Amino acid sequence: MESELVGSVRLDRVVKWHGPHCVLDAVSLEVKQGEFFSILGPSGSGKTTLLRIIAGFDRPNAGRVLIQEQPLDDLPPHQRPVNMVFQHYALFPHLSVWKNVAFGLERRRIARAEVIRRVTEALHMVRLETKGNRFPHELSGGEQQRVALARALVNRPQVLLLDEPLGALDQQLRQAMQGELKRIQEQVGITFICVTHHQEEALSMSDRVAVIDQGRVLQIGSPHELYESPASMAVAQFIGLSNCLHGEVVCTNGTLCTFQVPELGTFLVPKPHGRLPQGTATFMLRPERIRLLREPSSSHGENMLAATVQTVRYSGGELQYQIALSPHIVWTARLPIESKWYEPFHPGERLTVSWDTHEGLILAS
Amino acid sequence: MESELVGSVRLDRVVKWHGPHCVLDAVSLEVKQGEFFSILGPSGSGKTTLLRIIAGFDRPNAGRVLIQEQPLDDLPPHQRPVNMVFQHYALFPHLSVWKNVAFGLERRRIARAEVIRRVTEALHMVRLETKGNRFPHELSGGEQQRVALARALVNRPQVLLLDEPLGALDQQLRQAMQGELKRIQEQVGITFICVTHHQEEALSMSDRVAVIDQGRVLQIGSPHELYESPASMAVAQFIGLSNCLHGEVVCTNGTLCTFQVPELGTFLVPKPHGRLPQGTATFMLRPERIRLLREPSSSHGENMLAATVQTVRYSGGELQYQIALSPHIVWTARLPIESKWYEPFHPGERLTVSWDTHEGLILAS
Amino acid sequence: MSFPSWPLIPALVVLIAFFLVPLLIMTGISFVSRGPYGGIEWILTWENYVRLADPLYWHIFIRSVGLAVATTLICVVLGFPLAYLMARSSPRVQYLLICLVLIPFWTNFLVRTYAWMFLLRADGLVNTTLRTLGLSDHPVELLYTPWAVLIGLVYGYLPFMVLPLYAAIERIAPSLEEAARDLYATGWAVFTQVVLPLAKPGLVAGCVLVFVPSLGAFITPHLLGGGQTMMIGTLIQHEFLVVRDWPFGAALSLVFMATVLLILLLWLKRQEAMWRTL
Amino acid sequence: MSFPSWPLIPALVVLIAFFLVPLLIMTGISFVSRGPYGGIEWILTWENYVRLADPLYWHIFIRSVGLAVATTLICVVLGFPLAYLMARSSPRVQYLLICLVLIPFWTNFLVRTYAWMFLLRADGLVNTTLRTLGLSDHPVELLYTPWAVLIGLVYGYLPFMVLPLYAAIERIAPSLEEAARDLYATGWAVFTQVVLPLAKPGLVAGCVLVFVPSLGAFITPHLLGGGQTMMIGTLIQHEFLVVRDWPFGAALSLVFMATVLLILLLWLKRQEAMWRTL
Repeated sequence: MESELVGSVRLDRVVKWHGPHCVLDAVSLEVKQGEFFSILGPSGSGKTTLLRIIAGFDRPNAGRVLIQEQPLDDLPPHQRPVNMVFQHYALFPHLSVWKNVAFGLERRRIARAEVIRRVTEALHMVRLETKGNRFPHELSGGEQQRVALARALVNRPQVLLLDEPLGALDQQLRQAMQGELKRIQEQVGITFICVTHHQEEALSMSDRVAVIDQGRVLQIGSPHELYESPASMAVAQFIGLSNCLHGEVVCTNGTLCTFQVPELGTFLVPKPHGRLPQGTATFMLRPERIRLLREPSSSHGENMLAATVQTVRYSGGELQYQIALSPHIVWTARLPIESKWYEPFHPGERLTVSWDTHEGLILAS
Repeated sequence: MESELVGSVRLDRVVKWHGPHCVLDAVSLEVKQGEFFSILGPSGSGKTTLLRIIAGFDRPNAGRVLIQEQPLDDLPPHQRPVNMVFQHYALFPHLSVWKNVAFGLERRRIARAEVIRRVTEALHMVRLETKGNRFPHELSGGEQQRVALARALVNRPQVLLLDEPLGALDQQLRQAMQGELKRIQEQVGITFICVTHHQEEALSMSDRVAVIDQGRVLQIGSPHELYESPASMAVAQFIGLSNCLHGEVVCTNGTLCTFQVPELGTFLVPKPHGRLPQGTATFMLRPERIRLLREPSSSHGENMLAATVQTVRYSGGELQYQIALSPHIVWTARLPIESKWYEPFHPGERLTVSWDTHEGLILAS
Repeated sequence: MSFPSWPLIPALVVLIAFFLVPLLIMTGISFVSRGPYGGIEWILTWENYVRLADPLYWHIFIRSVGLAVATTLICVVLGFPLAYLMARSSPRVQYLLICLVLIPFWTNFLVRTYAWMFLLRADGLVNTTLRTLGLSDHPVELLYTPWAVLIGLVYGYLPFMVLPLYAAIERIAPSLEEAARDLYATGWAVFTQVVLPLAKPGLVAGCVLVFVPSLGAFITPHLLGGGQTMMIGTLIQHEFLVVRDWPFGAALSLVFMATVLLILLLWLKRQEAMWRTL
Repeated sequence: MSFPSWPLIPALVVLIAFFLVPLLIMTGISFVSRGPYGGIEWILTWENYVRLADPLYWHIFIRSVGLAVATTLICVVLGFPLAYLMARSSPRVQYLLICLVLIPFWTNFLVRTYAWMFLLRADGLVNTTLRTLGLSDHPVELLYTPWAVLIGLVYGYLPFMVLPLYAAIERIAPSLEEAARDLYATGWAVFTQVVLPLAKPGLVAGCVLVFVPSLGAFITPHLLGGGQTMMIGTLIQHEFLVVRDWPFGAALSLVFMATVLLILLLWLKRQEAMWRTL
């Protein structure tokens, strides 16, 4: 449909100052209709301020926010077609789960029968049909999170804003809720804009992710794009683990270039996209693309370096090695344990690090 | 050395009641000298009570705690050779970092010069040499955690108790601190007893782990033992992800048995250790031991089942699939992405699930 | 707790001695006779309680309750915005406002009451201003009326309303107000649906702290109300200081206290029921 | 905040009207002359402040300060264990103890003071008990002494010490006390090194709340101290009610308030310095 190409939410050079500090520096981005869009950044990057500006709690110093191409300008929060899931849920402690969810409908003077129908539906969607009479403090963290979600979704906003929606949950619950949130988003088809500092969360739930830092958008793209083709070292280091080397890149014709590191010698890397950063550049390799070999065995299309194991971290299905290529260069390698008979390397052991030449990436320094 | 075989800490049938509720039900365990020992359990399993009994804040209703074979009995907390790192650090907010760390030494009336020497040393160990004049509220979460560690270690206890030491930190910091904690433990050589509900933390840091639930020890073993040979389904499900099937096991001679699931047919499983659970049993397989194949390709020593992809979760270096073996049986498979050219399966796609027969495990139901 | 418990024993003794003994003594005194020159004589009697049946005392009591209720309501209306302002200000401004609210406590209560007398007198500041401005040619009667007592009581007890309300509102996370705004609540709806119900403990505490002492007040009604406006507090004062009839004063005071307790308990119960249905 | 700000304007007006105007009026009155039949005459004069040079007034002032300091110290000693007990009890017991501490507020202050008079009189309960037990053959002089005033003041203001201390101690995480125990602190060390420094804001608030009103108290010294023990509060009361010299009373009251403020500021400064070196 044509309408789906129109940005559901568009931010146009939004600027926000807190005193002398520039929180948002001309941020522009466009979120598509029905998309799960995440804004990923460290704390203090301005991501929560961005969400609060869309919700109407903060006013930008310059720039505009448009929903369905309608500028929101000075509309107060209670007149915007968006709803928010707050960081610590902000459930009303004096109201039952049912009353919490019905709050928005009752404020809009929706007919009683309709309120009952929609609250029932919303509680069903978050699987809390039986807990309508409970109070927030009687619920677990995950249940509170789902009440917050139902309370916002019951109003059928055009856009749902989520501020660190899973931030207060522990690891196991967080993973379960990631699936749940994605399921609900696909079910209701509403645009979700989710702010998080948790990269795994952003990658596993989102259609697209904007990485922001110090009030600037560093890159916008699908999780796969961000992971496999980060635009800069900052993005690479924020999304997943990454190993890097600083050196000189020399390109001739063909799809491969030569990368030279003073301490380690030379190896082949794929030709970078766009302009060639001649001279100093950074080489980046993801830890799960590394193979560790007891004996160097030459194979076509692979680079090889000698290394020493420093530490081994066991986490059930996976081993994480710290391996020293030189006294100053330590890489991380993640290896799944694919068999219970697998014999791990020991700290101090000498081995060969190997990787497919095409898995490396050259970034401007 | 002979002395290393003596249990550094020994709990002898410790029982604790809170009113009508049995928190600890005859817990016995032995921690070796210099070991990093974790007590892993869900909240409410009694693990914190266990730690408080060793520290002397709670009295057991029956049973004894011995350190170096000396029963502690009614010794008050300030006379026990143990120190504790509290869950939310419990740093004294009115004292500087230096004063916090020096607190224990000053209470024991250690000479001024010695206090200065040891506090300097302890702050150096946790890399906070420059922050001695700060106050706790001026530090980040990770720094507070390290002050709490230094404050306990400076007293050179025989045993260090840690109550969810990394529980208040976020994901990235938590992983960094896991390595740090392990480094410090190896450096000082003190016995660490760490209580946590976070399985990855317990696996990656500990020499041995005790899994407890509802006041009972379920299993004690190395991280590798717990992951590869859980004693029960409860342990398997608490340590890492696990896929399971309920069915009938039929053993004849040899190292393999036959496992029959009504909906799926039969496949081969390794012979269980110890007594054979004839009749109904549970089959368990770890998610990273599963291979997903587009075409069924028969290979020796492998089991194969047909399945359909339900959902795909991307998290950078890894894909997590939910795959339906039947409408009621859904397994999880974890596959590392070893190449940027890897083409993932899509939801709805039919495929073949395969695994080495030796990777399965039979547990009593 | 591992804290030693021996310092707590004297604490309990003090608590009982200080807080229960005077009460028991007064109960005892209320059942004996008045001595010929004041004081008491050890003759057991119900007489003091029988005398309370006189409707005169109940008229005074009802008038006092009415005035105390009015004082409480005015304190709520004035105190709530003030407390909200304090709770939502920056820490610096909060500190300043608390100091401002507490200023009156730094001066003698009597002196402050006289300041009001000076304001409200026939030749006082208010009347002088009115006359100078030509708004009135004969003095408006302000002092020695129930209105003067009301102003004095509100003035005296407003801080007792503001401080618990402030403490309660300060605990309400601002994100709850934002959530309400986000869920289509107008400013008034945010107040009635979120702030007011959540400030309830502070509101109830404030009401009790204003109602009880303003019901028993005797200096303010005596000075600002003059002889015309006899209140329960001034009546008790009269019995003790002027008539020197301790037993009757004690009986009066106990019955009055019991009634207040009863009223308050009923009110708290009703409050609870009301909040529950809200 | 997105909350509308218009209800806050009357709040500010009330704050200024109620809390500053009486103060300004009293300042004005203190600079004019006394009228022939009490009241005031509009003649500007320093006279009221000059009269304060009389050492008589400063003796009374110093005696009052001494008594207020003693009251504060006794309240600290009695109130701390009580507040600690309250803060570390189960919520149910906490509620009960708070009610117990607040009981006196439910009875008229005058009535409670008379209960003390009855206890301490020559033919009162204490002396009667002593005589009956044969411990003393002539009555011990208790009433109308500074000791009686001290007891009455401690009794009256102890809750003002207990409540802020309770609030402060309740905020101290019990895990801090456990951490101190774990770090080799004895019970006394836990108290002096952890509980006391962390309860400091409550302690300071309690001291101010007890010291200031007990310094200005006039009913308790009047009733329990008799004519012998003239205090600053009874002096001001005397000027206003008996002598009817408002201007001098106002000057007395203002100078006294300024001095108290000065003492307190110096004390708070010293406290701060002391705590910092601890």
